[in-house]
Order: sequence, then structure tokens, then C-alpha cells
Amino acid sequence: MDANKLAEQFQQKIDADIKIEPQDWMPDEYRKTLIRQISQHAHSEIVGMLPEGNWITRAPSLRRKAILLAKVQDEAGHGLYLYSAAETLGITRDEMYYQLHSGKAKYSSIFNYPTLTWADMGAIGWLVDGAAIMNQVPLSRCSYGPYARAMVRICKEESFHQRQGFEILLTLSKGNAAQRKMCQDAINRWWWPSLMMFGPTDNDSPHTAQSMKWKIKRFTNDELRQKFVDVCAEQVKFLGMTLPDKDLKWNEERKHYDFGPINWEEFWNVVKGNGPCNKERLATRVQAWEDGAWVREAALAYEEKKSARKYA
Amino acid sequence: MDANKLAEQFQQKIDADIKIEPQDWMPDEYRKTLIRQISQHAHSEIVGMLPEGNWITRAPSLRRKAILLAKVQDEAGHGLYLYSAAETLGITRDEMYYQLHSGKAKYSSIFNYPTLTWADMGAIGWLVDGAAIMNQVPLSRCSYGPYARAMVRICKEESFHQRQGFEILLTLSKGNAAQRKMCQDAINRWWWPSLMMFGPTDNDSPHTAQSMKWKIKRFTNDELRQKFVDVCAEQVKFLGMTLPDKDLKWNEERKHYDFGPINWEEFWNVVKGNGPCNKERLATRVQAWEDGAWVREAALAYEEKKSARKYA
Amino acid sequence: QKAKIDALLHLADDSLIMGHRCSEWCGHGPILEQDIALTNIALDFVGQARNFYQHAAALLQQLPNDMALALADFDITPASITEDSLAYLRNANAYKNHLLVELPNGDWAQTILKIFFFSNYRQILFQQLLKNSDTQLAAIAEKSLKEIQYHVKWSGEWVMRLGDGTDESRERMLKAIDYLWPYVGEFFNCTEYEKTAFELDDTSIDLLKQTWLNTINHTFQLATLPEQTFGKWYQSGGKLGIHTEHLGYILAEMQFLPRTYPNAEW
Amino acid sequence: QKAKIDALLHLADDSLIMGHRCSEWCGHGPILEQDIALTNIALDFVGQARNFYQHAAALLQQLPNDMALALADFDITPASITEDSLAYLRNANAYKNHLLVELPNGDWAQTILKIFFFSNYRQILFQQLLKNSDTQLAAIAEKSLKEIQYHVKWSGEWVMRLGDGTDESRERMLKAIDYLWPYVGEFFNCTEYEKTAFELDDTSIDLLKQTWLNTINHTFQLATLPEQTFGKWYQSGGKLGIHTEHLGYILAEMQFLPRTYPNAEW
Repeated sequence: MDANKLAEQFQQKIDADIKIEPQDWMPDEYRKTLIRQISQHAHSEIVGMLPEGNWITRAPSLRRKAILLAKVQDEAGHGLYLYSAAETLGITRDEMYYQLHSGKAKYSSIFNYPTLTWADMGAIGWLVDGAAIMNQVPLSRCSYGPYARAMVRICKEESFHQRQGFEILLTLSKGNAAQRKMCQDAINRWWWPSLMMFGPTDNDSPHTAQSMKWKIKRFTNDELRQKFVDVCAEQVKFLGMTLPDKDLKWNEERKHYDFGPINWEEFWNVVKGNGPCNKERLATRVQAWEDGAWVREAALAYEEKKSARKYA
Repeated sequence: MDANKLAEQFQQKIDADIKIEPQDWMPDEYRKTLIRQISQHAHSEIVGMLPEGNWITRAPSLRRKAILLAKVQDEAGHGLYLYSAAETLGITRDEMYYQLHSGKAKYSSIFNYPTLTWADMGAIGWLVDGAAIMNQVPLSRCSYGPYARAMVRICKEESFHQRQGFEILLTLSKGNAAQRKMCQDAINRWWWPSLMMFGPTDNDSPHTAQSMKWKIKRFTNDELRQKFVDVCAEQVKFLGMTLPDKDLKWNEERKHYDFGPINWEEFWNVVKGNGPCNKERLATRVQAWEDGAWVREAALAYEEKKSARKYA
Repeated sequence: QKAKIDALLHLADDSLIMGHRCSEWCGHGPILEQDIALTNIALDFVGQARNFYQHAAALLQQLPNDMALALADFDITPASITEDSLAYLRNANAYKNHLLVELPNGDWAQTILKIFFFSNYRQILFQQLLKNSDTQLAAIAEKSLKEIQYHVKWSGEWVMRLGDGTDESRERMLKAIDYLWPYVGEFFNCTEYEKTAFELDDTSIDLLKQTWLNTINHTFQLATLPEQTFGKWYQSGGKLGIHTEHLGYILAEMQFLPRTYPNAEW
Repeated sequence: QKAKIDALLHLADDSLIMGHRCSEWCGHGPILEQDIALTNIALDFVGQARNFYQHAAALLQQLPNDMALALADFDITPASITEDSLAYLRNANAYKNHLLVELPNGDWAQTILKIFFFSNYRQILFQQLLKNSDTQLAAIAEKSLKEIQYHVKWSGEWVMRLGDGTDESRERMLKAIDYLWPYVGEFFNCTEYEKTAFELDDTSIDLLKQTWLNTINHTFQLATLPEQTFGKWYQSGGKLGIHTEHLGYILAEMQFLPRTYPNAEW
């Protein structure tokens, strides 16, 4: 069958909402785009363990400590599913790590911001996980089977995390003056970076059309961002807090909240590697990997000895 | 002149309280004993920086932090004088470090106990420095000139430290219940190890006679220990605290305080290397030395380049 | 009653500090799957700590307040006696964990060896506790044993991998044994409160000690590591509140927020 | 008045955190004489911190209590406003030090380079402050300058030794420059409170910036290290209370005792 014919059939399957599976034919660009997107997503889960991991030893109650540990563990688990999903496309986990460690692969820029107070654990859950869910729920209907199935499981856990994050903020919002201040401060710091998580505006997002055609993407960045703003603008009222945007207000005509301009200069600066924690996050991952080399070698050597003994 | 004659003249000088100076003839054993004693004393100052250094970052007021920093700095300074004094006997500082790091040279066992609360800074000042002074004041009249002169300076600073330590305890003793408890607890933990600082009982101290003849030692271990007990038993009353010895009581006949038996098993165990912190203290010193190797090399290389340029 | 409270706090403190140290690895493990496994172990320990603290808090709440505060050895007066005030408002010298558990993580060899020593000790101790007259304590022990069996298995496998892996891993295991062995004697140097609350006598303690040593040596043999024996001397003090210099730093970090706002809800 | 208080706290916080980091070396230096020198520098910084905190406390005490508490940005209400309550009872987000000073010590190269950058900055800033209309501030600056001159000299000599020492020391210096350079831009990104209290305008700030850069490059040249320029971008936020993740750990350790017993005397 010639390539055009295959491409046509491929698109027909997608249009008919039939999942593409690892052994199916797929265009090179589809494969590459998915590898990039899924591995980037996996890296984000792994790097994303660090800002929250930063507060495990300082969680202010045993219950919160246990919840946070479980959450960070879930993130590692998500990383695992996603690396596995990417592997079905013909790349190994070690190759993906190499891309991360060498700076070739990206991860979500949000994790280049520092976690400065306990309230950040709440804000990350509510806003960052909230934005992630908004991005990911459509992906659980994405055209590539393994990715879609990983997403179903991930989204279920993420919404659990989001509720826990909101509950942290809710507790702080009912607490003493210092706790309320901590709560508002965290919202102030995490709000704009969360909006940036949806990516550049549609005008600056040239690949959107192709990705939507392939059903790797189902809504545009701006559509999802608007949806997120609309939800958060309501939820923040329950906290008795405010979002740090003086332009935020309900637009009766659009039936949406209007919001102020995003600082894209900051966005691109962080993407380029100049965020407050880019260097440290990457250095931490690389260090963990390098420090672990002897452990991985030992485990391998032991397995080899064991199977040698078995067949001896 | 034959060796016997020299030895006779040497002892005459000592008997006449004339100081022995580096260029003077001295018996090998005198030299060896002094090198061992002075370097051990120097090492004690350097290792002794660690237990107190442990509380610099956690000192509870800025004034106390500054005092503690200055104190630990003084100890480094004492180490420096003492290494210099030992060097006059024909050993280099690096050789002495090597002996320390390889476990060949000893340092005062007291520094193998951990500093567990802020009150330990007080107890170390009052008891440990107190015992040190008791040992050292006679040494400022010791027969070897450089050692005696170093001791004069050191003793002056040590008694300043001792007063500061007592004042820490005095403040705690007037503080809240937790502070008073902390104070008594520190005294309980440091009292017996301080008594051990005077070394084994005279019966188990075979070198005492020779050292006294050479005026390297001017009182026996037990004499100094008794003097220390007598002083502390009075001072502790000012604190409204007690010394942890149920046998401690004034003996009108002896005009001294009687005190309970010392746990010599613990003493020898710690000397042998089994104290709570022996391994860590030594490991910390070795680590600092090894981590500093490249710095020392660079400084040397730079000096060489500089003098090469000067004479080029 | 004092023995019971002391023993529960001892168990809780052991669990919490083990959990704390294990949790320091989170996000830094050598292999993603093992990062998850170790975080899971940390979570188990925090969960066990909560059970023991809650049981202690429940017992303390039944006592006159003054007596309860003194028994728990708080250094400030908490708003109420709860799992959290017991964890967050006691000082290092009120903590009763073994010295072993507060030692720094070191490398992967040192960490897994610590878990191996500790979880094997816990396993045989908790098997004893199954028949304890305090049914609540017995129930917690039973629940915990399921988790501990996994810790024993997981850490034992790693002891074998590293002991019988590469030259480097073996070297690191030997170094870890050297560092940790002086601290295992404290397991079987039982305090009065342990004897009373855990219903142990010198004979049964000796039996536990032998069982533990045999188990360790069995795995060590499989791992081609040298057989160990108990020396006359070992480090101790933790169970009576005399710790290493490490615990103060752990608590300064862990307790910072509740110390700053002692009556806040989180 | 707010600008004055903010600026004094900024100076005090910078000094205290510098002192804290330097003091972490105490007992761990590569050469005994240098251990003493660095401890001495730590002591100078703690002393400067005390002068600034005391001056701030004196000014705050003259204000109505509510206003004073809000200006100092305490997160709990202290028994009184003193040098110690300002140091020990403010949270990370009330601290106004530069991000540079809270970064970890790293190796000797990183530590001395940090001191070199910072003390050169302090030197030119404090020369400005000599003519400040707040005569107390000017007096502290004058007193501090004597110490700072020594810090400048000592750290500059080490920059030369390491830059022009061995291949390894040079490599480590280059790495340290790479790590620290993104943080020096914040020195000259002056806040409103600095401009007001230090009596600076954009022109004079620019002059300070050029002077500083020239001084650094002069030593770098002697040290055979590459000439530096200011990029468009740099890390900032510390002076407005938005810090790195490191400061929280510093304060948890430093403030532990006064947080535990907020009204105790020591």
C-alpha cells in the first residue's frame, strides 16, 4: 500500500474516533509529535515532584504530611505510566531521560517556580493541578490509545489532588491572620504562571491546527484558558480571597470572565531557562540520576549473576 | 659534652625554673612527651570547635550568636598557637594533622559527646572550659617556654569563655520551666565527662612522676580533679541546680567535697573510639581536610607563579 | 500507665523519624520505581506513627490534664493532646526513638540497610505485640505487620543486590554495615517501659535478639556479606531521650510551622 | 518612614543571612588560618546585622504599636520589638535580603566569590551612605566600612589565587561565576525603599553599577578570569520578600528556639 493511501486510512480512523494502537501504521510526524508531547508530560510529572517534595518534611500536620507524600508518589506513578506510553512509540526511558538531562526535552515551566510557604501546596493543588486537568481531560479522548488510557487514570487522581489542594487553602482561609495572608500570597504568586500553563495564545501556536486534526489536541490554548479562568473566578469566592488581576470581571455579553494581559515576556524567559528554579530543578534530577548510576549497575550485575546461576 | 652531663644541666635548669627554649638541648623523651601533649592539646582545640559550632546557626539571640562565634574562633586561634608551639619542637603541622586524621594522635575525649541543647553551650563553658583552665593554669608555668607562653594567652581567653558559659546557665536558670529543665539536663550530661577530663586516677597514671619532675605537669590528676569538684560544688548553688552525684558532700575533715566513683569503663571506652561522636568528629575533620586539598594546592600554585613572575 | 505511654511514644517516634528520613529521598531515588517504593515505605511509617500517637493521645486524654502533660513531656503547653501535638510540640529530649533511625540517609546502601535492620526488628517485635493485653496496641501491630513484611522483603532484596552486585556496591554495603552496626544493639537493650508495656522479660528479649541476628545473617550470607555478631558495646540513649546531634535538626525542620503557630489548624 | 524601616531591615537581613552562611563554614575550612578569617567575617556580618536591627527597633519603638508591628511585618506578635524579635520572629516573606546571600555555600570558590561580589557591592553602597541624612545610618556605614574593606581585600586575594591557581581551581571559579552571576543584577535593581532611604536616583544607581562592574572586572583580569557584563535578565525578588527555596530552611534552623519559646530570655 502506498504512503498516501496509508495516511488517508489513518486519518479516516481518527475521524471515526477509532484509537490508534502501537502496532498500527502512523505518520512519522504524528509519532514524533506524540513522543515529544508524552515525554514532556512525563518529565513534568517527575520534575513536578520536586517543588512539592520540598514541603514533605515540613508539612504542618501528620495528616497533611501523609496526603502530600501520597500525592507526590502519585506523580511519580503518573510519570511511570507516561514513560510507558511513550515507549510504545519506539523510544526508551533512558533516551527520554537523556533528552531531559541534556536540556533537549522540556517540562512544564510551572515547576520552575519555587514553593515558598505551606500555602503553595494548596495553590499548586488548586491552580496548577486544576489547569493540568483542564488540559488533560480532553486528552483522555485523544486518538492514541495508550496515551488516552494513561490519561483516564491520571485525570482521576489529579482531580483528587485538586480537591485536596483546595481544601488546604480553605483551611488556611479560615485560619489566623498569618495563615490567611499566606493563602492570598500563594494565590498571587501561582495565578499567572498557572494561566501560562495553557501555552501561548492561539495566534502564537502554529501546531494547534495539525494537532487538532490528529485529535491529539481537542481545544485551543485560549479556549482552555478561558474555561479555567471562568471556573477559578467562581471558586476563589469560596475562599474569600481574590485573584491578582484587576481586570478580571464578568462579561455578560461573552458569558465569560474578561482577564488582564499575560506577561508573555516572563513566559518565554522561563521557557528559555531563566526561571527562578530552572537550573536547580534540572541539576537535582541530573544529580539523582548520576548518584544512582552505581545502584542501577549493581542491580543489573546481580540480575545477570542470578540468571547465569539459574542456567548454569 | 656527654649526654649525662647535658641531662644533668637540663634538669638543673628546670629545677631552677629557667625556661627551656627551642634551641636548647633537651632529652628525647622530654621532646616526645611535649610534642604528644601539645599536639593533643592543639587537636582538642580544633575538634572542640565542632560540638559548639553545632549551635552557631541555632543560637537563640544575636548577642549569644556573636559570643559563640567569637568563642569558636578563639578555639581555632588556640589551635594555631599550640600547633606553632609544637612546631618549635621539630614537627610540622601537616604531620600533626596526619597523626590526628589517621587516629594515631588523640584529642580530649570530652568532644566525643554530643551537644544536644542550647544549654550545652553553657555547660561546656562552665564545666568543660572550667576543667580545662584547672588543667592549664599550671601549664602556663610549665618548663617549656613556647608552651608556657601560649598557655598564658589561652588561659586568659578561656576564663572569659568560662564566665560566658556560666552566664548562659544563669540566664536559663532564671528562665521558664523548659529552660530550667534544659539547664539541669545539660549539667547532668556534662558533669561526669568533665571530671574525666583530668585523666585517670593517679594510680593509673604512670607518667605523672616524670612529667612532674620535668615541670610539664605541676599537679596530679586527682589533685586537680578535687580542686575542680570543690569549686563547682559551690558554684552550682548560684544556679539553683544540682550536680548529678548523690555522694557529693562536704567533708569537714578533709576540707574537701567527697564525690562518687567515676565510671572508668565509660572513660576508656570513649578513649578507645567508642564514644557517641568519635567517628563523626574525626570524619568531619578528615572531610574538611580532604575537601580543602584543591584550595591549598591552588594557593600554593599561585604563590609559586607570583614569585616566579617577581624574579623573571 | 507511664510505661504504656512511654512505649507508645517510643513506637510512634521511631515510625515518624523513619518516615521522615525515608521521605527525604522522595524525588531523588536512583530508579523511578524505587523512588515510588521508598515513598510508599515512608507513607507506611507516617501512617504507623499516626496510629501510635492517636492511641497515646486517647489514653492521655483520659488522665488528669497535669499528669497527661507531664507524661507526654511537652516543653510547651499545647492547646490539646492530639497526634499532632505529640509529634510537633515535644523536644528532642522527649523523643524516644532509637538512635539508628535518626542517622542521616547517606547513600542508597546506607538507607536500605537501615530499613533492613529496622524492619526486621519491627517484624519480630510486632509479632510479640500481637498477643499484647492492650488490644488496641495488638491491633495496630497486626495492621502494621502487613506493611512491615513488604519492607523486610524489599530491603532484603536490595541487600542481596548490593552485597552481591558490583565491587562498588559491595564496598558501599560494607561501609554501611560498619557505620550502622554500632546502633543495632540498642534494639535489644530494652528499657523498663518496653519490658512492661511489651510484656517482655530478659529471656524473651534474648530470644528476639537471637532471632533477629539469625535473620540478618541469613540474608547477609545470601548477599555474600560477612556474618555479624553482637559486640559488648553499642551506641544507646535514644530510647531515654539522649540522642545524636542529628535529631535536633530533623525536629527544627519538621516542627517549624506548628512551633510558629502552636494553636493553628492546618 | 516605611521606606526607612524597609531599608534598614533589608540591610540587616542581608548582613544576618551572609553571617549565617559564612558561619556554616566554621570548623570546616580548608586551612586553619582561613577558617579563622571566615569566622571573623561571619562575626562582622552578625555585628552589622545587630546594628541595623537595633536602629530599626529604636525607630519602630517610637511609632504607635500597631503601626510598628505592621511595618516590621511580624507574623506573630512579639512581646517587644528588639533586634532579636526582628531577626527571629519574621517569616521568609518578610525578609528582604538579596537572593544571592541565601544561596548555599557550595565549595570554597563559590563561597569566596559570593563574599567578593557582595562586599564590593557593600563597599560602594556604604560609601554613599556616609553622607546619608540619617546620621545613625551613616555612622553604622562608617563603622562597617572598615570591616568591609578587609572583606573586599581578603576575598579579592582568594579570587586571584583560585582564578590563577591550578586548572581545577580555575574550573571551580568559572562554575561559581556561572552559578552566582544571575543573582548580582539584583544589587542594582533598586526598590523604591532603597532609593528613598539611601537617597539614590537612577543616575547614581547606574554609576554604582558601573563602578561595581569595573572593580569586579579589574580583579577578574588579574585573576585571568573572563570579563563579565550585565545581561538583560537576572534573578530578583528577595528585596521584596520573594525568595528562593533555601531561605525557609535557613530560618527554620535559625529561628527554632525563639519560635518555640517566643517570650523567653536567653
